[in-house]
Order: sequence, then C-alpha cells, then structure tokens
Amino acid sequence: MVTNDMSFLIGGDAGQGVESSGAGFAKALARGGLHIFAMQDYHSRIRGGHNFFQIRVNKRSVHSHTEAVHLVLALTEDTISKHTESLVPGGGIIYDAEVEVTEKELDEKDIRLFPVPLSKMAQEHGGAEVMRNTAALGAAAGVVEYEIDRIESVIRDNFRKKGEAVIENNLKVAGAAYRFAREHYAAEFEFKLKTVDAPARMVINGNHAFALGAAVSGCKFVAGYPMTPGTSVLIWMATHGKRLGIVTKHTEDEIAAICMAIGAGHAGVRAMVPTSGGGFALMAEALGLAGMTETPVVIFEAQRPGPSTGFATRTEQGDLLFMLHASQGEFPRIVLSPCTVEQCYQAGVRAFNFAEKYQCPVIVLSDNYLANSLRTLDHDQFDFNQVAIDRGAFLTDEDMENLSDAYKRYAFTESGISPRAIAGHPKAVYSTTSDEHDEYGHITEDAGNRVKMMDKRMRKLEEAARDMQPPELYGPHRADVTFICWGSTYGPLREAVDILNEDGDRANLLTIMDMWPFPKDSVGQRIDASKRVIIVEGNYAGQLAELIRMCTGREIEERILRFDGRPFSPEYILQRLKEGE
Amino acid sequence: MVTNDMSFLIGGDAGQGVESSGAGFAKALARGGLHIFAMQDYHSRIRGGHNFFQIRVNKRSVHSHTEAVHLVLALTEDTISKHTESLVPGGGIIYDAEVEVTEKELDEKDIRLFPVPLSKMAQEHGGAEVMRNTAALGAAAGVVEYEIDRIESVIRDNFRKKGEAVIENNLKVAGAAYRFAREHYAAEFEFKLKTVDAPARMVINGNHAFALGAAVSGCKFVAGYPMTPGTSVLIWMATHGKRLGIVTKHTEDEIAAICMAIGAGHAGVRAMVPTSGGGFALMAEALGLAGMTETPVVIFEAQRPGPSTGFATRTEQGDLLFMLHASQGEFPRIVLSPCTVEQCYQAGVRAFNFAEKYQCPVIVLSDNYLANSLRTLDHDQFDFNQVAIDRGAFLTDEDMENLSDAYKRYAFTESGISPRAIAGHPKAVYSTTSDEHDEYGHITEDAGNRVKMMDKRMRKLEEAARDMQPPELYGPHRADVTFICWGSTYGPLREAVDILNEDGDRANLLTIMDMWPFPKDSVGQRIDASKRVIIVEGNYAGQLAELIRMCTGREIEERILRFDGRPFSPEYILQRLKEGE
Amino acid sequence: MSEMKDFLSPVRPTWCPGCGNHGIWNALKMALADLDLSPHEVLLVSGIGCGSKLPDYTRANGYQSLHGRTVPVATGAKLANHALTVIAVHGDGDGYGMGMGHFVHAARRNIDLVDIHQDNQIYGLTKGQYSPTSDHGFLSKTSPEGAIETAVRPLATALAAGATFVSRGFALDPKHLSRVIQKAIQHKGYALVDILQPCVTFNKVNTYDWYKERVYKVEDEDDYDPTNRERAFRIACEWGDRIPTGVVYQVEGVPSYEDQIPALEAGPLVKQPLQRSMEEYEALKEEFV
Amino acid sequence: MSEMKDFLSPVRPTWCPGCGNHGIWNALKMALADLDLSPHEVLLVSGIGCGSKLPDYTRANGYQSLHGRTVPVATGAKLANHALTVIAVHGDGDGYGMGMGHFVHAARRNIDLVDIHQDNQIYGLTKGQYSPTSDHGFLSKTSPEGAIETAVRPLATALAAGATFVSRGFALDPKHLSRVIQKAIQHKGYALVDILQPCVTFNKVNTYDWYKERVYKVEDEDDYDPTNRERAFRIACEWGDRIPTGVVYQVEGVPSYEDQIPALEAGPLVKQPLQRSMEEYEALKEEFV
Ligand SMILES: Cc1ncc(C[n+]2csc(CCOP(=O)(O)OP(=O)(O)O)c2C)c(N)n1
Ligand SMILES: Cc1ncc(C[n+]2csc(CCOP(=O)(O)OP(=O)(O)O)c2C)c(N)n1
Ligand code: SF4
Ligand code: SF4
Ligand SMILES: [Mg+2]
Ligand SMILES: [Mg+2]
Repeated sequence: MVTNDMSFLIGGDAGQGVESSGAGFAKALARGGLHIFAMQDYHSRIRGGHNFFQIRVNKRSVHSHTEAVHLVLALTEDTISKHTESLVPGGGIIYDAEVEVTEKELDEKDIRLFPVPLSKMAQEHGGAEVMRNTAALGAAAGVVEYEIDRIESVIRDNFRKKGEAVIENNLKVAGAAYRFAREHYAAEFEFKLKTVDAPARMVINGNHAFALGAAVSGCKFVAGYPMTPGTSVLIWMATHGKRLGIVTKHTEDEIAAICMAIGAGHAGVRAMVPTSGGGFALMAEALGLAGMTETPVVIFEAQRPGPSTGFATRTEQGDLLFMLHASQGEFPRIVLSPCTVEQCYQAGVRAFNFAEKYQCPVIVLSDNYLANSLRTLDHDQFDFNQVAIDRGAFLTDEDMENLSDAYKRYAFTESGISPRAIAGHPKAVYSTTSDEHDEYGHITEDAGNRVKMMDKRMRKLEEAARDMQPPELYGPHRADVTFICWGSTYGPLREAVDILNEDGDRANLLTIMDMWPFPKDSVGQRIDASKRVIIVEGNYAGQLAELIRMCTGREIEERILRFDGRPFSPEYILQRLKEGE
Repeated sequence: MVTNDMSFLIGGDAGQGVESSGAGFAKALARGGLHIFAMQDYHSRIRGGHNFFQIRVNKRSVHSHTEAVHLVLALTEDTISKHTESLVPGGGIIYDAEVEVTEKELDEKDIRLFPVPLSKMAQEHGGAEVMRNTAALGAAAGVVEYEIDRIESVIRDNFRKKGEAVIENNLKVAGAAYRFAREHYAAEFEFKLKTVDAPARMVINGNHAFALGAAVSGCKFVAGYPMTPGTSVLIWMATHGKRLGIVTKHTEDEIAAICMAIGAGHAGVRAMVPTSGGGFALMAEALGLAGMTETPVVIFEAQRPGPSTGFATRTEQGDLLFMLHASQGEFPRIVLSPCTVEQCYQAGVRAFNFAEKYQCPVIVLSDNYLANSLRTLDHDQFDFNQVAIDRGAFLTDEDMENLSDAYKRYAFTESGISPRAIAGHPKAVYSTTSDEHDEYGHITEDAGNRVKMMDKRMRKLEEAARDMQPPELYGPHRADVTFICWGSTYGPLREAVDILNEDGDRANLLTIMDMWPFPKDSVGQRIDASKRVIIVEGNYAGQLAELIRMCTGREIEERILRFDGRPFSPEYILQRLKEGE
Repeated sequence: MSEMKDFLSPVRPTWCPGCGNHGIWNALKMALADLDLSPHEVLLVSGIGCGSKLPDYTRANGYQSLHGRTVPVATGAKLANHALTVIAVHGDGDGYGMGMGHFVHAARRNIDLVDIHQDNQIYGLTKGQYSPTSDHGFLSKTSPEGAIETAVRPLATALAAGATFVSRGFALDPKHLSRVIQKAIQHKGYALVDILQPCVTFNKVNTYDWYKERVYKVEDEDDYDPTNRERAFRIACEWGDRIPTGVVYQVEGVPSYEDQIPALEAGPLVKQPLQRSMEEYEALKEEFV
Repeated sequence: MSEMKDFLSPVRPTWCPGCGNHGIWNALKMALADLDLSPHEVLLVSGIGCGSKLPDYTRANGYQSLHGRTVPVATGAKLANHALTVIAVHGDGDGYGMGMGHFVHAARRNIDLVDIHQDNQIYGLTKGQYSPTSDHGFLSKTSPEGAIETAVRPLATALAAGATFVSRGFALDPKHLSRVIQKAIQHKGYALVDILQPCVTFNKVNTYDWYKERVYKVEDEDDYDPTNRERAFRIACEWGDRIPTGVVYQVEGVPSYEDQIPALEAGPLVKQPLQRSMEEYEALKEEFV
C-alpha cells in the first residue's frame, strides 16, 4: 500500500466543470494537511475539446506534476482513451457506469476499472445530473479511502452562495458515491490518502500569489485588458478592489492600459498592468515612455506560446529576449522571472519597490504553467510583516516645502536616481516629456546634455544590479551535470534533479530568478566550475542560453528545449536527458 | 590652391530654407561632374532653432561628411558663432553685409569674412527678400569660382512651377551676387571648384534609394503613418503612386499600417510599411502575425534616437536588438541593414524577393543619417535590368488549376517553404489563422503538429542564411586594427580607415549589411584572425557587439560608441581612437 | 447557383450549443448562396474571439488575424484585390473595444467592406468580462460592481463617422439577418452590420428572451426612411425597451474608397503586372539629377 | 487671485509666428487664471505634435506623452489623483487619428477630463500631411491627389459616444475660447473642446480668413439649446459655409467615472495610505484555504 503519494487526473469536455471540480478536490486534500501540485490543460474554446486537471498529492511539498497518474476520473470516454497511457500499473479509472469501455489495453497494463453510476446517483440523491462531478469526487475519495468530511467542507464552502438545499443535495450525492466506491473498489486499489496533522495550507497559483504580493506592496492601480494567462491577476484585483482600495480598469486595449498605469505612476500611485505576450507587444512603445520619463510602472507578463495568437491556453517561455529589448532606443529596465508560486508573491512585493526606487519599468515575467498551477503553501510563506515599502528618493510634502530652488526632476546625481516629486505641490511644479530633456524636464536637443542624461538613466542599473537576487544553486555544490533554467521550468527540473540524486551527487541546478540586470559574473563562474552544463527551457531557440552567451560569452551546447505548448515534467526531462546520452 | 575638395555649410533658422538651398547647391555641383556628400542637422520644430546643411564636394566619390568646413554661408549670426570652430585656416564666411561680426576669434584662426549685401541684392535685383538664399548661393559660387550656369540650371528647374518671372528674378539675384563675390573675394579664397567632364550624377539619399528599389521590385502597396525619418519613403511613394500604379495609404496609426500591408501581402501584392522606431514599436504584435501566417511583408525602419520620442530629427543605431526580438514567441524574420545609399536601393529590391521567397517579414533597418544624407551616384549604380523578381514558391493560376487534392497552405516541406496560393482561385480556397494551425491552415492544438510547424517555419532560415550577403571587408586583408560596424557608420568609418591607411596597412573594416540570419561563421573567423578589434556603433550599449557575442561568443571590448544624436565623422572616430590609446 | 453547403468547411463549429454564432454563421452562408457567390470569390477576415473562429468553419478564403485588427487587415486585402467580396467578422470586444479607432476610420473611409460585429455584449473567449457594448451596471468578472461606462452605440458611432450603410440584425432571426447581410454585401462602400448575438454561457442578462422582447424591424415602421441621417441618428441611439434591427441608414451613390484611387483604375492591384517597363523606372532617376 | 503670468514657464514657445497655438495658449492661461487655479493644481497632459509642446511653455504640472496616447495617460493620472484639474491637450492627428479609440472610450467613460484638440486639419510637426479632419480633396504630401476620406466630425463623434460636454473654439477668438475652456473645466465629466487652429505654415487652405468667414457662435442663435442631443447632432455635423463654435451640447448631473469607483470614495488614491492593516491582508489568505 502506498499512502499519500499519488496523482489524480480529472478529464472531460470544456464546460463540464473539470477545473472547478479539480480545484475543489485539491482544496479538500490540502485541508487534510497534504501537499498538492495541480495543473490544468485546456483548449482555447468554451465548450467541447478535451480538458484535464491533474493533482499530484504528497506528504512533502512538491514542485511539479508528474506524467504518471494513479487514478483517473473520466467524465468522458475520451478521457479514458487519452490518459490510460499515463496510468501506473495498479492504477484505476473511475467513470460513469453507463459508459462502455474496451478493456483490452487496460488489462495488459493491469489497470482497474471502477464504474460508478455517477449520473444516476446525481439524479437519485441530488435531483440533478449536474451533480455528476460531485459524485465523481465522492467516488474518488472513496476509492483512496480519504476522509469524506474534507470533501464535505469544500462542498459547503463552494455552494455557500447557492443556499442550504444545494449544499445538502451535493453532500448527499458525494456521500452516496463515496460509500459505493469505498465498498466496491477500495480493496482493489493500493494507493491511499490519509489526512495528516498539519495546519490547512493555502492552495494558490502563481498569478494569485503575485496579485497578493502586489496588493500588500501598495499597488493601488491596475489597468489591463484580458489576455490569457494574465487575466486572472486583473480579475483578482477587480474582485478585491473595493475591499482593498484598489482601482482596476478594464481598458479599451493594452496601449490604454499601460498608458493609464504610466499616468497613475507619474501621479504618484503604485500602478501595474497584467498581460500576456501579445498584449505586451502593444505596450512596447509606452514602455520606452516610462523609461524616458523615469516613471515607475510594473508590467506583469504571463507567457503563452506564440508567435501571434499561438496557443492561447498553453505554456511556453518564448518571450525572454523580447522583454529585454522591447521598445526603441535604450533605457534601464528590471526584469524579474519568478520560478515558484512563492517567488511570484515575492516578485509582487519587490517589483513595486524597484519601480519606485529606480524610477523605471519593471517587468515580471511568468508563464502559463506557473500562472495557473496550484500549490500548497504554508501561511507564513507570505510573511506580510516582512514587507518593507521602499519608495526610493521620493519627496515628501515636507521635502518639497523645503525646496529653495526651482525643482529639478532629473537632477544629475551619482546614482543616476533623481529625487522625485509628484504633481500637486506648489514648490515642485514641473513638466516632463518623452523627448530628451534637461534636468528640469524641458525639451533640449543639446548634445552634451544628451550624453549626461543617457549616462544618468543607464547608471541606475548599477545600483539595481546590487539589489538583484543572485541565481540559486539547488543540489550539491559539485555534480556531474549542472542544469540551468528559469521560470516555471524550475519545478519539474528540481524534481528531476532529486530523482537523479537518489543515488549520488549526479546533478545540481542553477536557476536565474532575477533576469535583468543579468547576474553575469555568478552565472559565468558557475558555468566555468561545472563539468557539464545543460540548459532546460520552454522555447525553440534556447533564449536563456543565447542570453548567457550574450552576457558571458559562455556557450551552452546541450539544450533540452520544449515548445509544444506543454509544460516540462520530471519524467520528460529525464527521458530527454537519456536520449541525449 | 585646392581644387574640388572642400565642404560648405549653410546655416540658419528653421523655415529659412536652409535645406532646400543646400539641396539645390548640391545638385548644381553634381551637374558639374563633382561628387558630393551632404548631410543636414535640424531640430524637431518648424520655425527658429539653428539648422544647418553641410555639403562635402570632391572629385572622387565620398562616403561621409567631415567636421572640417571651408566655407560657411551664414543666414543668421548664430551660424557664425556656432560654426567658426569647424572652419579650416583660410576658410571663409559669407554673410549678409548688414550683420555685424566680432572678428576677434576669426582673426586668430585666419578666417576670411565675406560680407555680401544679400538682402539688398535680393530686393534690388529680384524684388523680394525671400531670394536672399539665392543670393547666398550665387555668392558662394562666386567665391569658389564655380561655373554659374550650373547654379542657373538648378534655379530654372526648381522654380519651373512658379513661372518665368520668378525664374528670371532669381537668376538676376544669383548673377549679381556671383559677380560681387567673385570680384571682391575670390582672390582671397584658396579653395576652388571646377566642373569636370563627367555625366551628371544622381543626388539621392538612402530613403529615396530604398523607395526606388522597392518600386522596381514590384512593391505595389505602401501603408504608413508619418514618422521622421521614415516619412520620406511614404511621401515619395505617394507622389509617384499614380504614375507607377502603387497604392499608398496614410493610415490612422502604425498598427493599421502594418495590418493593411499584411492584408495586402496575404492577397498577393508586394506590400510594405515605412516607419521609425516608435512606429515600429506599435507594429510588434502584427509582426508576429506575419510570422505565424507566413505572410510576406516588408518593414522599413529608419532609426532615430530613443528612448521614446527622444530626438525626432537626429540619428542613432539604437534599435538593433529590438528589431531582432520584437513580438512574442519565435518565428523567422530577415533583417537587412544597408550601409550606403546604393545598399538602400539594393535592400529595396532584395527585401521583397526575400519576403515572398521565405514568406516571412523582412525588416530593412536604416537610420536618420543614411535616410537623409545625399550622395552622388552614377545612373548605372541602380541597374534596373539586373533586377530579378523572385516570388519563390508562388502558385500560378495554372499550378492551382492542376491541384488535385485539397490545398495545403502549410504543407510540410524539406525547406520549410510551402507553395503559396493567394485568395481567388476555386481550387485553392483556404483559411488561415494566427492560432497554431495544421497544414491546411485550420486551428489545431495538437502537440505533434505544433513541433512540426515550428520546425517547418524556423527551417526557412537555413536557406535564407545562404541568401544573405556575407560581411564585407574593406581595406587590406591584414591590418593592425579591424573595425566592425553596421549601417550608416560605414561611411565615416571607411573614410577614417582610408586616412589611417595613408601610411601603411593600419586598419581594415568589417561591415555587416545582412544582419539576420546572422553571419556568425564569417564574423567569428574574422575576429579570430584580427590583431585588435574595435566596434564602432551609434548607440549606448554596443548592440552589435552584444549581438556578436550572442552569436559567436566573441567578446569585443574596445568600443567607440556615440549616442548624442549626431552622426559619426572620420575626424570624430580618429579622435576617439587616439583618446582610447 | 451556389448553395449553403458549398460554404461548409471540414471543421465543425466548436461554439457552445445554443450560441448565437450558429445563427449568424447560417445567415452568412445563406446570404452568400442567395447572392450566388462562390467560396473563392469571398474573403472572410476575422479577429480573435469566439465569433472570430467563423472562417475556420466556413469554406471560403479566410484569414483570422489579431484581436482588434480585423478591419485594417480586411482593408489591406480589399485594396490589394478589390475583385474579392471582403467581409470582416468579429466580436464586439474586437470591433468596438480594441478596434474602435479602425472602425471609425473605416466608416469615414467608405472602403467597400461588410463589417459584421458579433455583438454579444461580453467577452466570450476570455470567459466573461464586460465589453464596450455591455450596459451600464452590467456585472462581470472585470466589473464586479457594475460597468461604469455608457455602452458604445455602434450604429450612432458609424453614422457620426459618415458611414453610408448602417444596419443591425438578430442572430435568432437568421432569415432577416441574411437579408440584411445581403444588402450589406450589395452596398458599395462601408457597411456596418451589428448583430445581437446571445452568449448563452457568459451573458445571463442579454439572453435570447431579453432580445426577443425588444427587437423590432425598422422597415416595419410607417415612416421608415433609411436616407434621413438625423432620423437615423435618433433610431441608432435607441436602446432599451425597443432595439431597432434592419437597415437603419443607407445612402447610395457615394463613391467607395477604392474607386477613388488612381492606381486602381487599371483593375485589382494583384492582377496588374508586377513591374512597369524599365524605361518608366529609368525616367525616375532624372528627378535626382 | 492667480494671473495669466503665473502660468509662464521659462521656456518660450517655438511655434511659428502667427500659429494658432499662440492664441490657444493664451486662452488656456486666461481660463486658468480666471478660475483662480494655481499651477500646482493643474496637470496638462499632451501627446506629440506642434501643439503638444504647450506644457513645455506653461508653468503647471505637465506631461508630454506619446503621439496619440494623451487621453489614456491623462485618464490614469486623473484616477490616481482626482483632486487635480487634468487637461489633455493635443493635435488632431494625435487625438482623432491615432487616438480615435481612446477619444470615443473616454467620452463614453465620462471621466472628468478637459480634452482640448488643437485642430489645424493637418500634421504640423511632421511637416504637412493630411489629418483625419482634413476635408475631402485636401492636397498634402500624403494625399497628392486629394484626401479620399470624409473628414472626422469630432463633435458628432463625441455625441454619438455619449459625451456630456461637446464644444468648439477658435484660436483667433481667445476671449470666447477662454470662456469655452472655463466651462469645460467647470463641467464635471468628459469635456471635448475642439479648437480651430490655423497652421500658417502647412495648411494654406484652412487659413485665418477661411475660418473667420465661417465660424459662428451657437449661443447667438435664437433657438440655442445645448441640452437637446438630436439638435446638437445636427449642429455637430455642420461643416462648410457655417462652422459652429461654443458649447454645442452639455448635460449636467451625470456622474463622472471617477465618482462611481468605490475605491475612490476615501479620496484621491495618491492621498490614501499605501498599505492597509496587515490583518486585512492576512484575511485574504483564507480565500485560498
Ligand atoms: C492583443 C490581445 N489582447 C487580448 C487578447 C485576448 N482575447 C482574445 S478574445 C478576447 C475578447 C473576445 O471578446 P469579443 O471580441 O467580444 O469576442 P467574443 O469572444 O465575445 O466573440 C480577448 C480579450 C488577444 N487575443 N489579443
Ligand atoms: C507612434 C508615432 N507615430 C508617429 C509619430 C510622428 N509624429 C509626431 S507629431 C505627428 C503628427 C502631428 O500632427 P497633429 O497631432 O495634428 O499635431 P500638430 O503638429 O498638427 O499640432 C506625427 C505623425 C510619433 N511621434 N509617434
Ligand atoms: S462562450 Fe458565448 S460566444 Fe462563446 S461560443 Fe459560448 S455562447 Fe458563444
Ligand atoms: S507648423 Fe503649423 S501648427 Fe506647427 S507651429 Fe508652425 S504654424 Fe503652428
Ligand atoms: Mg463579444
Ligand atoms: Mg494637427
């Protein structure tokens, strides 16, 4: 018997509630003190099309999904045919008893079939077929002998708004399916889940973690245009705007979004725009406006596969070099590329501090896998008391009151950072412009001033470089292979490294989380100190490898790249590693 | 006496006709068989502000302006104070006799003052003060003892539309000033111009050369939004549209411009958009659309200093890395970066062939200095009979007639290039999309298809790489210093190399004209074979140096960079070289 | 004679069962068949959104472009080959939100396009945010306290821009809609077709019934006069208890944009020879001498 | 009392002598002084163009943004600090060309902005291309055979969009213009001020005299009624022999956008504390459990 180490997969058509059932189940597991990692796979359409939601559950914290699945909840026949492949020997499939299944392939793989009269139970015990998913969840809990009360508590919370009757009916359905499954199938199934004694953890994805960080960091203005997978940040902010005093604006387009954020940033409010690559493309011009006028603004970009519309609901890491070079001309920018849900939260907090401290645009670069995958986190992993607001050289009313000379918005300073006043004080009235300007902000075409202003602006990156977190080394200090990665690839790669190291110090992993200013010295040294370096990235060109060569001259020839829209998994990485050998 | 080797500078306020006078004078010199290089320097405002136009004239073909000036035509006092510095010993200043000039500094430098009653002559002989510029030109010709009839012929052409009376009056003014200056000052001035026996050459800038190349190459659709310094391509096309059967559209914005061009390209017409960096920034999203749908489109981008509005009328090479990475996701693009007026013409011809052959966006990257500077070229430097149209795998009506199966727009082929049908034939009806699609053009989220499609698209660059012109080596094969440059920097740098090599093989110059796919092997080899490498670029970051390191791993530490909005000159480069030693 | 089924692509629609797009799709095929157009004579340009997938499901030349950029792509294609019947088809977010600028400029340009908006007053494909045509107070994921803006009035906006054909249809009345689309296709110049399109999944306010109770046909009114602009403006502003459908405004005889371009007098650009004679180009050099 | 000279910046205008922008600049300073506003209470947001340089020449908070993006930048600033009087000031190319989408959306949003368009029917700073308001047939560098489009009718477009204040002024009549601007500033909500602005250098058609012969003041008409939208639409479409100036339409009492945002009830965002109490954030975690 294997306890607390398995993966579920719920599959069905778009519109069948695969995601909401999955998320509910994930919460029920977290409420039992277990750790989960959950990812979803869905098409860019509202109905039909095969979707699935996969939950890995474990006693320890886990960083990615795995290919191997132990229990499939099939809401459609398609689910069975598509996912049998992933089932481990001894794995099982729960499906509606009405469906006919050809058992041949299943037999060969030693797979258990758990037909449950889901629709019938939904109708009999709940009075409506929509409760089929509830039945399926009950059945799943039954087969793995998990405590039904955790499922019940989630049902209560999820249906709270729909009233007692709905709750009651769902509880009945879940209970009936639970009993049925436990009675008929639990004995045949060797994978089990047991609540453990641990505080209930948050079940949260990268986007929500980022939003939370941004909110705590004093972000007060969010302008955006919906674009998967950036949308959920906008929606979370809109939902909580009233409560938290945050203004959100669903704008007419992404250009308006970033321009509004820049206007708000200029006026002194912490502002941001959540988007995806295509929306960011429309912001390229205004990015330079923020650069030139030294306006703080945060851009959150969750990548999806391009080019162009590409795969709207899938994952990729194909925008890295675009982010670093977007917009005409040259100006300082900071790019953070969080790798975990925790780091998304941290990036939310840090981005606004950096934007104000360095008076420049800060890009937080995430991706669909990180944006949408759920993980369990302890409450104290978001320690709000640690959040320190740093507005940099920001003039208070008192400071302005004490200004004796005409205010120089762009005073030449050693650090390149000029003390910033915002509009509204009689002693610091100034005008600025996207044209090259002098210290006061007035247009000038003087060549000498130009050189000084360019130097001043770019100089800000020197101090910023010192604020960047160096790349993290995971695993033994010395190893046969050093992997390098960024972003969400960290999770599966870390798990792959753990597997490799089960017998010896075979691998370690260098992860770049703060991407620009680029940590060239530490990356270069680590490469030089490594026996064998392999880059692992979710794109075609090996963009981080290219960037590393650009910044350090080091060539990384071995590359494990994936660009089919699907996330890495530990198994996939190990398989590719093997193929390469 | 120095004959046929000098520089003029005409200076005045915006709105005083500095540029038109200068361009007229340049033509008059070209009509005397002389070579010229002329550049302009003006502010982003319509009136006032000091502007100047500088003409270098020589018996041989010249590739840049020089800092040294021999004769200044001052329409304002400002011109005198601003440009005395540049005058060589023995140089002179023609100015209106009414202006008072403090002669101290001039004396020290051995500079001749040539006051001419310009306004008075304009009024007396022409009847209107506006002819002051004509008087100035006449006077200039007089001082250098150039043949007045060349000036007269240009006056005749320029004022043709205004009628005989205007022509006559201008001729009278020019003649009077010519005689006056020749009589009073020619003897004191040692720099002379003499017509030589040579066919009259074209006086043309990079933008017009590009437009001409595009027109000859069958470009039929130009959509653009005015943006300095890209505008003159749009205007030239608009002016000649009726005559050449070209549709031009001044659109509502740059997004519409590129989308219209993509629509036209998709419908089978050679189409392009001229713009500058800021306008290009707005096109980033649609660039990926062309990449994904494999639509031919040509983007002409003339750089100006950024970030943002920056210096609207000045020069820089700050957009290179942006051009290479613009738009989300990954797709093939071709980037040409012509270095001379001739190459601008060639790029016009080649870009459209490449766009259709490789069914991808082609970017032609120029800059303000190249866009606006005039050079003399022999007619046969644009040899239209050499122009070969290559539409690539373009299905003719007959080909389509013979299609037996349903047409696959994106058929998988070895080269990655799929035979292209355009809309309108009953046998090749298809639909395409910016989403990932199958061979027919239908949306699919299949992972296997995705990988094949990405590979197919990117594979096109392999053949394209073979179509790229390798970097050019100018100067001796072996030298103490190898300079590397791109774009308009070529001209002044080539002249600097010539000066360095006056006594020995001191320098050579590697110029990258076809930028992407990047010629990594030849650049790498050349760097390895060089004793000392210096990059010379008009930007802050040394973007080509960064690109070279990205593509070859080679570090180029010595960099001569300029980013004050002013173009390089041979003297400037030599000076910086000296300072660096 | 062409038939509706000639316009069937091998790909089946993936719209939700009951989605108004099914009706629009049928009405469009009906209009094309009734006008006896063949698939290769038609170019459908769309953007990104649920409705914008229509070209994938339709046998005709098709181009699904970018969200919000349907109209400029269609314009470019039309200018390159004005022998094609070019039909833009996109959502309200696409056309009236992101694409608002292009919409107004296309209307005043009077380029010969049919501009179909699948107006479901919501963002469908991104799962339910309010759209530019959502009514004031509309609750959605991005307007949890209710939309603050006044909804776009597409017909009035087109009129103000100088559009020569302004109409509306209802997805539930495909016959009438098909006639409106036919007229739009036959109209020479820019033709707006705003289509009330219930989104059964995300818009629970503007449902089939909601529309059905309100729509009326302008041509059924006694004093119907589609040539009177002021009157049309009044009708175009109607929204609430009564929602007008049909051809609200049409003025004929205004030359379309492409008819006024000298370079197009010789026929569609794509049919013109790629190059002129070398002498013509050679002569251009003289300008620079 | 503030005075016109309080609004003088150390930088002198570089507009051509005789340019209509001088008159607009004076009228604006006059309006601000007459309303007794101080430089620090005002934020001028502009785009890129000749007229957009106005903030550089004016002592007030200023932000010259991007060509075409004046309105969203101004909107963001207003939402961040609605205690400021935010005035957008930009050219016709900026506002009605590139910025058309933002214009319509701002109007229907009824955000409390004064939106001044320096409408010279030409692109000035880029040296003479036709603009969205250039008349049909207008000859320019990009329309050498004459502009084909119908000109934008800014007032009609704003009306169709649902604007609550629609007006026009004339640069040659700074007193009247100043009064119009004052009313626009006092209006709560979006206020369009279209200003006829002769460009003496590049527009040789729409000259001072051309305008002078045509302009009239709507308030001088016997049946003046700025609250009647249909009537306003008719006036807004007038262009030719008679060109209306003055406040063409105004409806008061419609709540402005920023007044309807719950988060702004506590006062301007920029004045609110940066963070809430940690307990409030802590409670958010419970949503994820
Ligand atoms: C530049 C850009 N921003 C955002 C998106 C994401 N997106 C896709 S469809 C859509 C909205 C769809 O609404 P609508 O246009 O009304 O079409 P519907 O789905 O309702 O038919 C959005 C915002 C995108 N594809 N491109
Ligand atoms: C994105 C972008 N495209 C083009 C330009 C170039 N540009 C600067 S000003 C201008 C037009 C100015 O016309 P208008 O807005 O009417 O202002 P005016 O100069 O007439 O006051 C243009 C096209 C730009 N700055 N940015
Ligand atoms: S989500 Fe709405 S618009 Fe989209 S297919 Fe479903 S019903 Fe139609
Ligand atoms: S070009 Fe025209 S708009 Fe610009 S400053 Fe001169 S007159 Fe004014
Ligand atoms: Mg919609
Ligand atoms: Mg203008």
